[in-house]
Amino acid sequence: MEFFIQQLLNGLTVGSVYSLVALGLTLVYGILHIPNFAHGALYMMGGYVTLTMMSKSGLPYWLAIVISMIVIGTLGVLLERLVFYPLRDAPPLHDKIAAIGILLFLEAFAQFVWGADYQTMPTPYGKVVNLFGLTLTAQRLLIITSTIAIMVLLYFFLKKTFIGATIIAMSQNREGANLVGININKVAMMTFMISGSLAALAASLASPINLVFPGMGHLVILKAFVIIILGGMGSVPGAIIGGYILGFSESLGATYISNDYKDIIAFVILVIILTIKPTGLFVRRGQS
Amino acid sequence: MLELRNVSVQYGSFTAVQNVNIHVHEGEIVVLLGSNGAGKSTVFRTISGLNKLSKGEIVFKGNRIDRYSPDRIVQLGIVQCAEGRKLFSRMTVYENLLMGAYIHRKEKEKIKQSLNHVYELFPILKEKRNDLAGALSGGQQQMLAIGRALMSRPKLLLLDEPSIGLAPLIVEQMFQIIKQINKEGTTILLAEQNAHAALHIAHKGYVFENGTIAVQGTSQELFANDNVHKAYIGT
Amino acid sequence: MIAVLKQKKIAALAILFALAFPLLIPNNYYLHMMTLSFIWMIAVYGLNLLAGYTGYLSLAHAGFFAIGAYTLAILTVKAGLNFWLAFFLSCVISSFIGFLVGLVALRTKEHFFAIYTLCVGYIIYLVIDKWDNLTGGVRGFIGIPSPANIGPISFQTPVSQYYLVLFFLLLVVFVMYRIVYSLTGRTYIAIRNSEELALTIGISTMKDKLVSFVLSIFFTSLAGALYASFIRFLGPDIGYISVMFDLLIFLLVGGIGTMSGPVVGTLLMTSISQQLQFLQDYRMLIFGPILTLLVIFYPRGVVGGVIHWKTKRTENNRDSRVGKISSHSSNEKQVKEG
Amino acid sequence: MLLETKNLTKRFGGLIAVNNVNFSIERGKINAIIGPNGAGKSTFFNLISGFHKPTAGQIIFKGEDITHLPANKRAKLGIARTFQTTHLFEQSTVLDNVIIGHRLRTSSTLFDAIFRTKRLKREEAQCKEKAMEVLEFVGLTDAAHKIVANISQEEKKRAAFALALATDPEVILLDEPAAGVNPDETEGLEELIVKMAEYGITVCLIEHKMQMIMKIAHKIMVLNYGEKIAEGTPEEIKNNEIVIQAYLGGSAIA
Repeated sequence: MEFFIQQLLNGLTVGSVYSLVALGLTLVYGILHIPNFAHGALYMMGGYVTLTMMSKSGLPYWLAIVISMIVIGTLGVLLERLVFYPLRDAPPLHDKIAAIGILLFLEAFAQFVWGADYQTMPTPYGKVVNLFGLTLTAQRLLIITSTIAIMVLLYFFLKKTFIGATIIAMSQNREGANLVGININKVAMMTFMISGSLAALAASLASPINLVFPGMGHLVILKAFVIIILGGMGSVPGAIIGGYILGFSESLGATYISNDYKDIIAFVILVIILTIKPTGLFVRRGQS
Repeated sequence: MLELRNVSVQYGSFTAVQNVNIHVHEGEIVVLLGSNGAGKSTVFRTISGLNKLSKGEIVFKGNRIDRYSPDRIVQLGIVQCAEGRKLFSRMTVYENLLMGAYIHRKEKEKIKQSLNHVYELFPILKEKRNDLAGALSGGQQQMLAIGRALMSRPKLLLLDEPSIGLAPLIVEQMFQIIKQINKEGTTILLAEQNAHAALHIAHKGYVFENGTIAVQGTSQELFANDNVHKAYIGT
Repeated sequence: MIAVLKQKKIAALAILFALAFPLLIPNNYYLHMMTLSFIWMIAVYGLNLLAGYTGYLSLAHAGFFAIGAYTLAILTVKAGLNFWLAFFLSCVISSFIGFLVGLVALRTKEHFFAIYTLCVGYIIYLVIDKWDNLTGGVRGFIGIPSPANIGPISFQTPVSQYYLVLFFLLLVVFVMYRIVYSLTGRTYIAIRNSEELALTIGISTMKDKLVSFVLSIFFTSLAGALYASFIRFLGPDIGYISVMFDLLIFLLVGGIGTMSGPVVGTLLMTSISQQLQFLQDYRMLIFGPILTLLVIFYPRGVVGGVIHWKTKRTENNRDSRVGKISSHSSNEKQVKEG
Repeated sequence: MLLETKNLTKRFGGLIAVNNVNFSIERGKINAIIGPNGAGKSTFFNLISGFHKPTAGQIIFKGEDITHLPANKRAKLGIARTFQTTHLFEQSTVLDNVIIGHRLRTSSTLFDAIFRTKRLKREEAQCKEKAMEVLEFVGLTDAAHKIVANISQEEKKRAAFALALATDPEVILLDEPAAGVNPDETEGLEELIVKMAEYGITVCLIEHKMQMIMKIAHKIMVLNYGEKIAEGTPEEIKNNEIVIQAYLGGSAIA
């Protein structure tokens, strides 16, 4: 039983990271209806920026994370302005390919600047904590708590503030939003800002447990896609719930099936979903 | 108040609207008549800045607005209640109305007043304020769309086919409400296929045909015009 | 008609040049690069059939390229099969796997299809990487034989290998040509245009999509098998996403949905790569932005652009000619419309 | 009768789009479906052509139950349709667009394409011939080699008709054939629709332009809120009180 709960906690950790990444992806999808294949590259860049801030500038962990969130958020905004905005009326094939181009560039860029090696990220929260008879590192606890905190913040932002509500409004009806006087370009930029920051945060939180390397975004982005297909493309709660479902499935799968194949679980889920429902689960009517 | 001068709009190689002149004075109800695809919606979209014009100019209160973005045009006081309603279907009625007041978002008291005003005009919206917009009936959605447009306190309200898809009783109600909105001081530009009902409340009208204005005149003149009668009222 | 004749002339010239290339430039290095380009072209044609004509952007094709290559390697080295039998089987096996994937994948559309195939591609890469008993994993797979002799013809020299690959390329182009300009090709284009409309005119879209998907994978895995026997060493990287992106870039630069786009795009991009060799692993620093800029500013690609320009010109000519002959009636019509 | 629906019902979630509709399309006639926007006309069309699966009820075509057949098989049986907005391939010629319409009557496969068999050549000629034939029928022979993007809206409508006709249909479903077309051009389309019926093709259409319907339809069904509220000849419909109230609007009574 204790072992089982331990696994649940692991699932919660992994799921938190997945949810953060999927949240950014789903927000952008909701606004622009494009699957941003470059989102994983933003995640990777987020890891590197935090790491660099800590190692080169000697900044403390938290400050480094904040800077990284700002930098990657701005990078997201740039992508929106320079790439996705000019492609807003292009056929659907185009923005996907453009996103792939960005992904290639950012990966090559990371490799060029930081090298291809795997790097570790130090954390001030390395010690082991005992909680109700369970052992876990403080870093894991941090991931869970800060993710939940961010999600609560995001919820209040989207639900309780005018500015946040514009994102929801625009994802439900772009022209409708424009016609009540919302500047949709600003909203799109803001969404990319949030999306990028969330990716940077996720990477910075996860990196002390995993590692930092140019390809670190690949698996994460693929899984984030599975999550938003699971939770409904464009749905915010769906991304959170989907993220945790995948996190739990993986940590349980790693224990009870095989650790080597835990990464396959996400794809098995995807195959099952799309076999049953080719348009993904929870597709809602009336979404334009 | 609003003037369209020689406006043409092009979709690719297709000219949707050609050389259109429209003049709306303060306090009027002006109706654009014409069948599906005659160019009425295109004119509306162009006034709102959703489409760019290829020729001509649009002047509102002495300023050229044809290069403005849609949100800026809303801020000037031109608000459109578009065809297809364009509601936020997974937000509640209340949230939809609130978004309508987006440009006044910092003035809480003003929002409250507008909200009460809209609830007075459409009591059903108050009753259903916590329902999702997507769950409303067609008529209620149309009311919500108009209510949302009113929340921004427009000087000029563009109504694109408010009677579309409504039961006859509600159509009549709708036109009464439009009249009332106008009496309270909002200038209205209306696009309609339901010529009969629209001409009853309008001061003057323009008849669209194939992207151009075929006939124009006061409501009485249009009523008396045989061609208009035949083509758009159908008896 | 004149345009078609002109096209045929250009094609004939290109083939002549390809045939004469080893004589014109007797340099083993260039020969090697040319052979490799031909292999990529075959793979790009595979992608083009699906993405360009049927309208489904698959991101799993590098995976199938790798399956073709590894199957050949395993069948020849581990199973000891006759080379040509193994060669044939590797294409068939890849196509069969493609068939199974297609059954699920083709039920999805647009974003879902792209995401799904991206995931399939990644699974293929993971399996190759992890299953080291069979594939050699990260250490790679060595000792793959070159193509076996066919009768008196041996394929040990670079020149003979060049002609072998050229033969397959021409075969693929020929088959592509036949398909595209047939009722089958028209069916694919109808599906790309609008699947809904295709259904209402009685096209069994699922069946046609599946055939085009499997055939497209057949071509790509054929390229993979050729690659294995030409390079004779394989690493899991050939199934990696970056290879997928190479194929995409080649196709896009040349012109997606055009007959000669894959040739033009591949030649152009591989020769640019040659110039940028000093960049090595960082060539994506240049290629990534090229891909993005291309999609934004010139999505038709080189060949697509030329075709567009030509049709516009002939259309204009036709209009002015028609205008002269029947200017009266067209004037009348204009009056009516105005 | 050629096609018949029995208690046809379609629900989307809680919304009933089509409610218990019994309707028959009479052979060789022009059958029209009218009703206010949102009355369920398009859903009804989608049910007949196989794009939606009915929640309940049956669709019978020439005595055969086709309720569960997919759209492409219905097309083979002889049910063709057009869409409100034309889905033509804009970058290709009119002729090239229409040729594919006869594909369903051919049987050549990938094998035939690769080896360019006699069958393929024969069938290609057959498709081309059919395309020219239907283009002539709809009056687009002169525009056959024009790029679709450069022809007028009305010509596009005609091209869409031609594409549907190329499938050799027994019944053709026209979804708002005259939408977005000028009054004088509408007359041309009217003539074309009448010509189709005279030629022996059964027509069923949805349309908003009442004048046109009243002029050419032999039989009209009126839908309102998903239910059939009336059925009859144009004369009968014109004088039906329920219809006047529901469709022509309150103002018509006054």
